[in-house]
Amino acid sequence: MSARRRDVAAAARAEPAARPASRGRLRAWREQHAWCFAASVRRLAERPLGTLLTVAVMGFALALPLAFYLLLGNVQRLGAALGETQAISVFLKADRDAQAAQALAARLRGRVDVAAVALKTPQQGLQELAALEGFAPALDALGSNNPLPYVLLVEPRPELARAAVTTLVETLRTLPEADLVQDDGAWRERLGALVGVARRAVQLLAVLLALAALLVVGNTVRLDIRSRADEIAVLQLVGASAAFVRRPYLYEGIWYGLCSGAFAALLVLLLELALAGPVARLAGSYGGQLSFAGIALPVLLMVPLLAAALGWLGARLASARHLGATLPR
Amino acid sequence: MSARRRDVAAAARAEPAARPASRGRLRAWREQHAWCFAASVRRLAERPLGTLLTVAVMGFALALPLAFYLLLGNVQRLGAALGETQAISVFLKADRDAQAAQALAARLRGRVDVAAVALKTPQQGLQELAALEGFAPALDALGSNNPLPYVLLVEPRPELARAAVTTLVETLRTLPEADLVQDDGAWRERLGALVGVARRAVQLLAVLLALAALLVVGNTVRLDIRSRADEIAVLQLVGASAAFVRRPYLYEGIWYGLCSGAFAALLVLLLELALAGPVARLAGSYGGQLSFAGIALPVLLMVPLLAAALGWLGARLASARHLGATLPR
Amino acid sequence: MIRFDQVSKRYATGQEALSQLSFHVPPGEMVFVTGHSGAGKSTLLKLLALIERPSRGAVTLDGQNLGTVRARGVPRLRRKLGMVFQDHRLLLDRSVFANVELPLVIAGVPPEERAKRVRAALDKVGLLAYEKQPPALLSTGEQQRVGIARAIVAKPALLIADEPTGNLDPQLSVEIMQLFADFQQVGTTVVIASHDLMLIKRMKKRVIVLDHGKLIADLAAAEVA
Amino acid sequence: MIRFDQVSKRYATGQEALSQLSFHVPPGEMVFVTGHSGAGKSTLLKLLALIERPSRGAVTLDGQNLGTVRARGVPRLRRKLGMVFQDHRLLLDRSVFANVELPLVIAGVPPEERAKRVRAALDKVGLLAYEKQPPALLSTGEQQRVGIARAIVAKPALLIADEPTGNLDPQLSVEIMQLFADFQQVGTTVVIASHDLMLIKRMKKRVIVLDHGKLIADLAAAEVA
Ligand SMILES: Nc1ncnc2c1ncn2[C@@H]1O[C@H](COP(=O)(O)OP(=O)(O)OP(=O)(O)O)[C@@H](O)[C@H]1O
Ligand SMILES: Nc1ncnc2c1ncn2[C@@H]1O[C@H](COP(=O)(O)OP(=O)(O)OP(=O)(O)O)[C@@H](O)[C@H]1O
Ligand SMILES: [Mg+2]
Ligand SMILES: [Mg+2]
Repeated sequence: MSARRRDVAAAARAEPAARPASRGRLRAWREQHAWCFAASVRRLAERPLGTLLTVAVMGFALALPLAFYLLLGNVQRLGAALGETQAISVFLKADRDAQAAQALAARLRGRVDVAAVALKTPQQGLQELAALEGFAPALDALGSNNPLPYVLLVEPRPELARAAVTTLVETLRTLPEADLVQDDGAWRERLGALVGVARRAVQLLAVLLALAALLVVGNTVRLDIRSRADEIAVLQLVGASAAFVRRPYLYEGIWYGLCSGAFAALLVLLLELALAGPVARLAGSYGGQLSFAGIALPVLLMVPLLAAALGWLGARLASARHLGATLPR
Repeated sequence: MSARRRDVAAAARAEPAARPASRGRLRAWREQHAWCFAASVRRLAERPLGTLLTVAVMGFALALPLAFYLLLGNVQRLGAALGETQAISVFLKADRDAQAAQALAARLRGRVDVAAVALKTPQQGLQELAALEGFAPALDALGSNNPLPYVLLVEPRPELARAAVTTLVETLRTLPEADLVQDDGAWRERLGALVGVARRAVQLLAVLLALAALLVVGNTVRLDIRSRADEIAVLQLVGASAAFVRRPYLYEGIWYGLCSGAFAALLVLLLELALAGPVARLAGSYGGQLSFAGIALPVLLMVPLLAAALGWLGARLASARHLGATLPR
Repeated sequence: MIRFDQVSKRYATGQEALSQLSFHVPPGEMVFVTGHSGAGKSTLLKLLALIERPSRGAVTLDGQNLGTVRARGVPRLRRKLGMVFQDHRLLLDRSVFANVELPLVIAGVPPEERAKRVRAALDKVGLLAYEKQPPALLSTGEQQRVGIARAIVAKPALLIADEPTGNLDPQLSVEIMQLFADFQQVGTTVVIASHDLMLIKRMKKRVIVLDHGKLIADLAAAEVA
Repeated sequence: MIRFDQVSKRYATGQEALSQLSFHVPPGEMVFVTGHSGAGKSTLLKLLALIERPSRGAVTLDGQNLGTVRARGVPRLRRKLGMVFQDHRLLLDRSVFANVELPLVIAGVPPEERAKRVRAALDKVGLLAYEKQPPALLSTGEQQRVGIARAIVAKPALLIADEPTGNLDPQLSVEIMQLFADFQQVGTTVVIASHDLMLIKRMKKRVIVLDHGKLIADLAAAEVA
């Protein structure tokens, strides 16, 4: 025991009811925190099965929004990949040759509302058709007699509003070289609706699940506080402040959050592994265009921290409500 | 008080420690059940907020597998719709005319391993190509100069094994009329892989969620038993049998299950309503081919009953484990 | 009715709460068990209700060796006796009435009969006015009396009371002891643990004295001065 | 130190537990509160620790009117006094040592100092050998003494004890009362509720007698026969 500590002890003995000296305040605060910290760890360790159960329930609740985040992320990547076909197709009249096509392309590139113009020769068009299964033999029959025209793929500036794009399409329709101008709007509308459904469903489920996760922590801490009503009353009767009584539950919430966050991250990793097989097969059958993106490691590492914050919040809400009930009137 | 009841009462008073007469057994059993039933209802009603919280947590856990069931059902319907293209395409040589094609179709219909044969004329083929957006103007350019051959769509008997279908394809390839025989295996493989991914993901999530629902009930009852350890000890000390002590918790589990099952059914109905809008738009853009199927009402009505059974099971498991701990050695 | 045969009880902590205890209580007798704090009085009573089991020796109740009663048989045994616990052991969120009614519900007695008997028991301990209150709102002595009412309501053949007057004033203590004596009058066997020597002397019943788990005196009613 | 001024307490049930109580206890005095079961002894002590608040009248403690203490101020007030509860109020899943240590932890005393003072308090109630056991494994009398050790460990200026010897044998009761008297010797104010008239007479201290919530006698130490 250091000399200074002995002084404090002596002072405490001489005037036991007095509050600790201001130098000693920090120490008192530290002592109390150490006690509450130990109390929270001991409680969880005392009933390992119950703790595991709670962590499992909360972990599942947290893993589900993550699983959806994973799926939504991939749906969006797929949507983005499909959405790249933003171009307006301008089919030139059959009698226009390569030179005329290139001249028109150069002219269009000069427009302020056009980002890029690509040229598709009749050969490329035929190859594209051939790539579509079922048409190859039919087109083989055409031999060198290629009936396809030149096509210009005009990409409007991405910042253009929908109305401006429509105007651009109308302008292109007036070109003398153009046989037919096709805006891929129908495709985009269809895709937009699909992504809309998926996004709406996922958002709805994610909100439900985030709520469920908070409910699980809050409910567990609530039931824990209820089952420890006697203990809480004892602490309050021997003069513990509200903060002191609450602290073990807050620590507990943080522990639950940390553990179940880690558990959720693990579950999501397992899900990724489980999906890796079928996705590889799928990617194979699409010629490798579609690859499955896992959740980034930094995001996954954030999960336990965020879950701990969630646990703290749940515990705080539950304790605010249920400790109040046992406080002296 | 009936005369008979008075007899029983008198007997009970005369020999208080004796077990009730065998006639009275059923009544005793009924009395006990009534007490436990009332006890379980009173407990839940005493803390409405806590009960609501538990029901909400459990309801969400039950609603999620239902939501997936809903989505999976629709994915499968979509898959079935796409999977109808089971036919093998036989492209005839360019010089064969309608008569030759029909003769071959009739011959093929006679085979035991063929279910049906459809004939696609060059005109129909051209219309199909034209329906694919982006190709219409190109094919317009062909005019009446249609280069497409006749195509026979041969549908193998559905009961045929994969190997037998391959044999059929090989046999068709040896036909002198056939230019090229295409088995839609690649399409089917692609679709199979896609449905495989979806199904695997949904099954995984469904298993996790079913587990989570059981965990929630079990955990709630476990914590409830823990918070009532004193009460349980009192009941055991005054001679209550294990069944009597357990009964209010089983009733409680059933109540939790019933309420949260009803809540889950309601949530799923809300989800269907929320999705109705975007799905209608999507269906519109596909020309109404794809309609969203809700969960059948009888299934939805089964949910609270099944949830009650789940609640009973969870309560039974939890009480088996945790009531044992407070029983006399 | 009760026979202890070389009974010892050593708790898991290594504490020897009872050692080599032997005595016999015939049916219809009233016995006091006394001794210092921690002498083993409560342990002795707990062996009778199978709350604890002896480490060595045999306890016989009503001709039945309690060592042969399995866990499933414990509830039926407990229904045969009424026990007053040192720490009351009431359901704090139920009414006084519901607490006292409990043994009758477990025995399957019909409601009208239950109500009559519960009120009679509450009247005997002077708490009829409190029947609708939860025990949490009663004074400690009142709670103790609720426990006594619950023990006697089913009119058991054996009454066991652990410190039933620890929280009662002297006058009320005498009344409650008289209540137990009345039960003995109608043939009930009564075993009471108490440290209130003045009261025990006054009752003039058999007294068993424990000291650190050993039986150091067994005074017949006539010997009690 | 303590002043009751026309204090009445009516519980939510309508029960008038205390009516028009007025008395004054100077610092360093030792007072017994006695009366029948349900007389209002515990209620009186609960007003001092702000476990209950009076319906009418004012309680003044150490010059402070307790009516002015808000909920946030209650813990600090309670840290100034040591209280023995009629129902012990121990943490059943912690060791005896941890229970007695509790007030020191809350006051922020460092661990070595805590250990020394806890052992000294346990020694005074004769339970040093049990420091590692949880109170659930102790006899009721031993639990009561743990509660006493916890009340005295922080050496408070005011000691309040509700029936501290209800579960103790006569000899131990005298020793515990002597312990309280020792605290009075060094200047602590002591208020004890008890129904043990023999013991109270023997201690020769001031006695306040309650009957159905009314103060019917206030005997100075010299008047106690
Ligand atoms: N469950 C237990 N585990 C370990 N030791 C125990 C247990 N119960 C009691 N003891 C110990 O056994 C001894 C006898 O306890 P018991 O409760 O029988 O005493 P008692 O005579 O009833 O005392 P009191 O008058 O204080 O109630 C005590 O020293 C106590 O510490
Ligand atoms: N929280 C409460 N709510 C309602 N009534 C109460 C409450 N606490 C006590 N009472 C009633 O107030 C009266 C006085 O109770 P109190 O606990 O002060 O008595 P006491 O003198 O300590 O009795 P005992 O010696 O039995 O402990 C009793 O009749 C009791 O029923
Ligand atoms: Mg005892
Ligand atoms: Mg009292």
